Amino acid sequence: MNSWVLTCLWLIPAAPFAASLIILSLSKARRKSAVALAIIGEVLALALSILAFMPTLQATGFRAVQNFNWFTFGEHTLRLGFLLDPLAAAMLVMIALVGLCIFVFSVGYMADDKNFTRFFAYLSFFSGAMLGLVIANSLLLLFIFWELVGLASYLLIGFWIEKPSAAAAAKKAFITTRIGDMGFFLGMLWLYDCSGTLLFYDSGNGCLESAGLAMLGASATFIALLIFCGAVGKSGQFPLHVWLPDAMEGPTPVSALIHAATMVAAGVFLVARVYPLFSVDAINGVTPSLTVVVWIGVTTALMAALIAIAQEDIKRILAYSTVSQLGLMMVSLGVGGVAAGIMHLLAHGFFKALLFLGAGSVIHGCHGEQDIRKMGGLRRLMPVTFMTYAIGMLALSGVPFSFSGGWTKEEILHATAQWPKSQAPYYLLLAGVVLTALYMTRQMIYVFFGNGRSASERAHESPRVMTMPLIVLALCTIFFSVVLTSAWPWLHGYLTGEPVHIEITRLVQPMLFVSLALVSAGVVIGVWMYRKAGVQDRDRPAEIDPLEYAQPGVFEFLANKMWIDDLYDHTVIAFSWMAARLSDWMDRYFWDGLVRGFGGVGQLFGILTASVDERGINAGVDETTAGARGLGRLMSGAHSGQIQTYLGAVAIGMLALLLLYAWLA
Amino acid sequence: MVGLITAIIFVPLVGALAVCAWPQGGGRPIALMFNVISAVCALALWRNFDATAAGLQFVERHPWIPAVGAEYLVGIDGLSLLLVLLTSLIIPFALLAQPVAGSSRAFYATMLVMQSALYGTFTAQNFVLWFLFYEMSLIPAFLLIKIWGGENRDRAATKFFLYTFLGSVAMLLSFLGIYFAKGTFDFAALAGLGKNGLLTGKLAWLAFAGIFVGLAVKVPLFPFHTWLPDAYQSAPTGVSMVLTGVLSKMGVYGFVRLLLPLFPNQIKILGPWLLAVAICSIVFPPLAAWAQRDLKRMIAYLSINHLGYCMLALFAIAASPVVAAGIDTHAALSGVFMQIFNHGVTAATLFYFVGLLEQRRGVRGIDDFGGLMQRTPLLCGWMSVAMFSSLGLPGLNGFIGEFLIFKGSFALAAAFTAIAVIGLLVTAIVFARAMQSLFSGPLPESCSAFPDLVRREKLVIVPMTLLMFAIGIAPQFLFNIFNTTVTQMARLFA
Amino acid sequence: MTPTLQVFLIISATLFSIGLLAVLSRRHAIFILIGIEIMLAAANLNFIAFWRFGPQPQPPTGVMIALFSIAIAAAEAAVGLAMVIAVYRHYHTTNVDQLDQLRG
Amino acid sequence: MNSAAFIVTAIFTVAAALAAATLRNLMHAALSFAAAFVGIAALFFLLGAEFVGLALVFIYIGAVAVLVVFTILLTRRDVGKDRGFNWGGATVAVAVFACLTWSILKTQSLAIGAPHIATLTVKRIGAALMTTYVWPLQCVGILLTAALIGALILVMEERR
Repeated sequence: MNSWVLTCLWLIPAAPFAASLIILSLSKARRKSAVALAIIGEVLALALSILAFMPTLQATGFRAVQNFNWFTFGEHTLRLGFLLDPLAAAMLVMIALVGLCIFVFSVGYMADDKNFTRFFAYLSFFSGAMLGLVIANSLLLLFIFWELVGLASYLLIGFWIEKPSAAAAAKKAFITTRIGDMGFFLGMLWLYDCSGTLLFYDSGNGCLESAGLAMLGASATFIALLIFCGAVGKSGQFPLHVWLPDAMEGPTPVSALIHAATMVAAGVFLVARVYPLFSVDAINGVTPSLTVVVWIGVTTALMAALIAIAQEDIKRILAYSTVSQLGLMMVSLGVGGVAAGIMHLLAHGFFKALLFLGAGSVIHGCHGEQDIRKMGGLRRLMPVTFMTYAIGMLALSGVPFSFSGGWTKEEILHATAQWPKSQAPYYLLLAGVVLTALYMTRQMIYVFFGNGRSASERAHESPRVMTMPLIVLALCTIFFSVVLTSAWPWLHGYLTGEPVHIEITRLVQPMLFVSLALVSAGVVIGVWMYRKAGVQDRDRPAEIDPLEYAQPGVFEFLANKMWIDDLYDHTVIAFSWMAARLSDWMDRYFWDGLVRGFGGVGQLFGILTASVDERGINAGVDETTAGARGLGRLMSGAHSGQIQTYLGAVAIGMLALLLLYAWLA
Repeated sequence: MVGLITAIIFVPLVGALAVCAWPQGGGRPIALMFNVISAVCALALWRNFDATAAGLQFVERHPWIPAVGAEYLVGIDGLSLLLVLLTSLIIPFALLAQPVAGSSRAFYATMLVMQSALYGTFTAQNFVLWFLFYEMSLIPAFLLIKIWGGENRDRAATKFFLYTFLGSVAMLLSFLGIYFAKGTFDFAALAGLGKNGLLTGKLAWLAFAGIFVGLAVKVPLFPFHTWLPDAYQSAPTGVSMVLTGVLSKMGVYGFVRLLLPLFPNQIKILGPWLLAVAICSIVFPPLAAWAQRDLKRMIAYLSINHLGYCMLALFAIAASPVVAAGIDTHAALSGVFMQIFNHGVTAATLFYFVGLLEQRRGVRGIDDFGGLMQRTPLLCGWMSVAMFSSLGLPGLNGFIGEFLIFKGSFALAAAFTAIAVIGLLVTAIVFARAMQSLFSGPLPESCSAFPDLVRREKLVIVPMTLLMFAIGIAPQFLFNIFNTTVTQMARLFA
Repeated sequence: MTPTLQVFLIISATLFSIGLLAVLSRRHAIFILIGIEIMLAAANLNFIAFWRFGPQPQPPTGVMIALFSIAIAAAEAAVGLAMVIAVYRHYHTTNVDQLDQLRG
Repeated sequence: MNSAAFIVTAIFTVAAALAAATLRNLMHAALSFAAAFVGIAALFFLLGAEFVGLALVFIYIGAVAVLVVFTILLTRRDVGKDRGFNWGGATVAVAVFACLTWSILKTQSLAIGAPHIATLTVKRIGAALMTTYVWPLQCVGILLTAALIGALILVMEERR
């Protein structure tokens, strides 16, 4: 059943790609056709994804591989392939579903934009590339789609191209992720060199299969870390996270789709995909490369959560929250909870898309205002947005029971607690949970509660085309938890291939109470801290953040993103720019100067030669000439003009020759 | 019976005469017509080329000056065919790129002479003949820069000429040395001798140095590259296209055909140093490109960088201690060939775009423009494709060559290749900066009357861009041309 | 006595010297021409003599050269005499002593 | 070869030539010139080159000598004026004569008799001229034509 989908996996990314190409060739005015094409492409992709999802349910550990030759160079062939396993299938469905919601939302959100058609072309292009990424069975093919989603991200961040800040953010995103990609590229080359193939699974010969892994030896750690560089760049992990908050310059649906739900999670997906590389020679599930992953993840999770507390832009807060959540997933992968990490990825995809779309709805309702201090009291004005946003907020904060994020976060904490190497990540993550609840509460209070401020005066609820996706995503967020609970961890079993049974008693675990307590603590602290946010409180002016009032130093540190961007500006970027100027200078003056110096030496030599000529040789020539003239004058006497004299001379000459000949003979 | 290769060499020469003989005007149609003929010849070569056969094909051999071992010996293998096709592809577009107003019949005639010389260079298999064509391409290039160039053209042309000419002299002397020692100018024969050390002692090093310098100037390799930005900057658009698209390939071609087969031992000994030089060519020029204001100069520097990758792969192959030719040698060589072709297509297109911008605005400083995306979306879109191709985005042609080069070089010289990745990164920075300042931001007053692409311009851009996509997605048709040659050469270099 | 080659050569030499004498010693242009003709005839005599006394049989090369030489001499005489007339017209003299415009 | 005839002819020839070179009167000199050529032609006959001898007679006596006489007549006003004799030239001529004779006499290999020879027929000469020497013949033809035209141009009256 459904076998044709397995042989035609390429159709899944091809549908949105084709839609994108057709839309690009349409004229600007054909908005309706563009939307129709984009949505048809996405629906097709979703349908195919679900069709592809079906067979993976039938057998545990299902894996369908379809390899093909890309090209032959010399006597060797480069092969690529597509792969369908539970990881890919789950990702496919999530991406296509979230994508579809965001497409629909965009119809309303972008309704007034003059480059409407181009937007949908880019969006479809991204969707295709992302779908291709998850079903790639070759690190090279994955890299190709990886770069293409990067391109789509670049184009979409800079979509409002007349805004200089958007263009700068796009450039920053492109370059920052490319730094990581270069590591990925090198890791890929190294892997190719060691294992001789880039196919993940190739009936026993793939690089992720035991035979291939055995060939790696000690270099596995380095390969894994280099590939992880790519993940760091793409998933906004410290120290390459700086691009992600700036990427919020793009339209909000883009932030939702690319910079929250799907593309940024590709780094996590990549690590999960090549997990066998990370766990080569693992002792107790710990390897040097995984340890690095854990600590990068922990650093990112905490740092981003802290920064999020002091941001004013509704989208930036969510962006830092995304960075933080991605850090959390990395930790999960690092400590060995691959399934937990992916589950969180999927859940995060839904609720973060929901949050971003909610934020988009808020921004739309507030006529483009993004500063949370200027909002307030939107609860009554935008009820649907408020309700759905609240669901997303609870899921993100990690409230269990009926919110998917809670279950997956709990599972991650569980896995982290069991990490044999250190308990520190576990406790740091617990702190992160509190912080997450705190900054989300702050945001909720600022945006939806309290009195209305400047931006919310003319606010209105968004049209149905925008609220519908919110509702769908909210429902997904809630109902997704059905397959996540510890009583029936179906998704866990699906991903790991372990058998699963229902056991209600497992629902209640110590970890549940720990996380519930922490989340409550976070929410309570948040409510207490920000209860008077946005209004005059004693001698604190209304527009000053309570934390800023209480701890101006700390707040400034966090509000300025821990000075990391500035640090980069003054070190890495300044240094590179200096290197560039130096190279140019060297070229213009040193190397060219060297050449000119040689030229000058030649010229000097020329001058020297000329003077020798003038004084020495020329003088000699003059003398000779004078002598010759004298001689000539002498000789001209013999030229009598008398023909007979000449002839006589000839005769004498002949005579002389004759005599000479005779004498010689 | 005139062979196809002879035909393709002489058709442009006849064309040059025809352009000169034609009364007033009409230089371009005639030149294009002859380009169509030569393109047909090139396609016939491609069609009749046996991709599975080793060795030279379509060989034509006539005695020329037997006393000095000079022969008229032409023939093609996969590499030569690839370059002949590239020449046939780039030159017509370069002719189309020249604005009609500023060109004369002499311009087209000179271009055609250069085309003939290029065909000759890529097909000659005897040093004397090869050198003749090699030099023959130099003079038209000099004239084209000197007469039809932009500002500073005198200086740039002289610099170009002196540099390349001195390089050629060094190479000629080296070859004379080889000839007196070995008595042959035949490439194949010399390559056969090279395997066991062509020359010994000091003479070998002198000859190596001479040929190396001659070719390094042409490629150009750091630090012999300073003529290039000036020359490309001053040359008119069409000439820049040919210079970067085809002429710069002569150096790489020379390395593959001459230096590597003739001096394997010398390269092995100097290996790390040569690799370091290649790395310098990869890392510093894009950094310098970053600091440029002039778009043409910027692309010129990136051109050095792209050919630096080729050099990296070639030196890695020649310097590696690996004995047998394996997948890495094949990958590196295929990558070099791909890169040669791709860089020709991409860089020529980029120069074309810069020419279009210059034509519209009169200047070409990177900050003279802004917000073009609002005014000319088509131009920006297609130009971005060329830029992404140049920075090696997968799905476009640049990636294939660079991936294979890096794949091969990494296995043969890992540390150097790892450093070379910086070049990829900086290239991305340069293009990202260019795109930001050209396409985005508010539209300045001076650019508000910009026309978007017109049909004549699309005639050049669309085929080139489609080719980029074709190579990027399904490159097999190009690989078919030179796979056998790669295998054969890999065996030779091993 | 049968004349030998030497005898003919001596006669030829004598004629040559007489021609030379005329060329070198006489002031009149026509004498110079006459002298030249005699010298040429002496040369022809040499050709014929060498042919006659050379190893036989052989192709008549000497005769041929003599024939051609006579033809050329005739041409030379015609031109030479024409020049004498032209010179006379111009300078009103045929005395070569007075024709010294080439003096250096 | 008749030695008596030879001696007579030789003496006659040398004497006529000497007269042509030395006679004061131009007209007499011209006549002696013709006589000398008769002698030379006779020597050719003696050497078996009858055709050349005849050609010599025709050309020199029939044409050149007549031309010389015409020239003398055309430059008549100049004739008869007394002119010195250049003894230096005579000395040189004598020296050349002495030197040549000395070298001829000294060369022993030249003291050979005439071998028997088949008659050189005009037919043979004609055949040779038309085959082996056809190119020189053509050239001489052109030369003569050129000389003819040249001579004509030289003597033509200048037009003003």
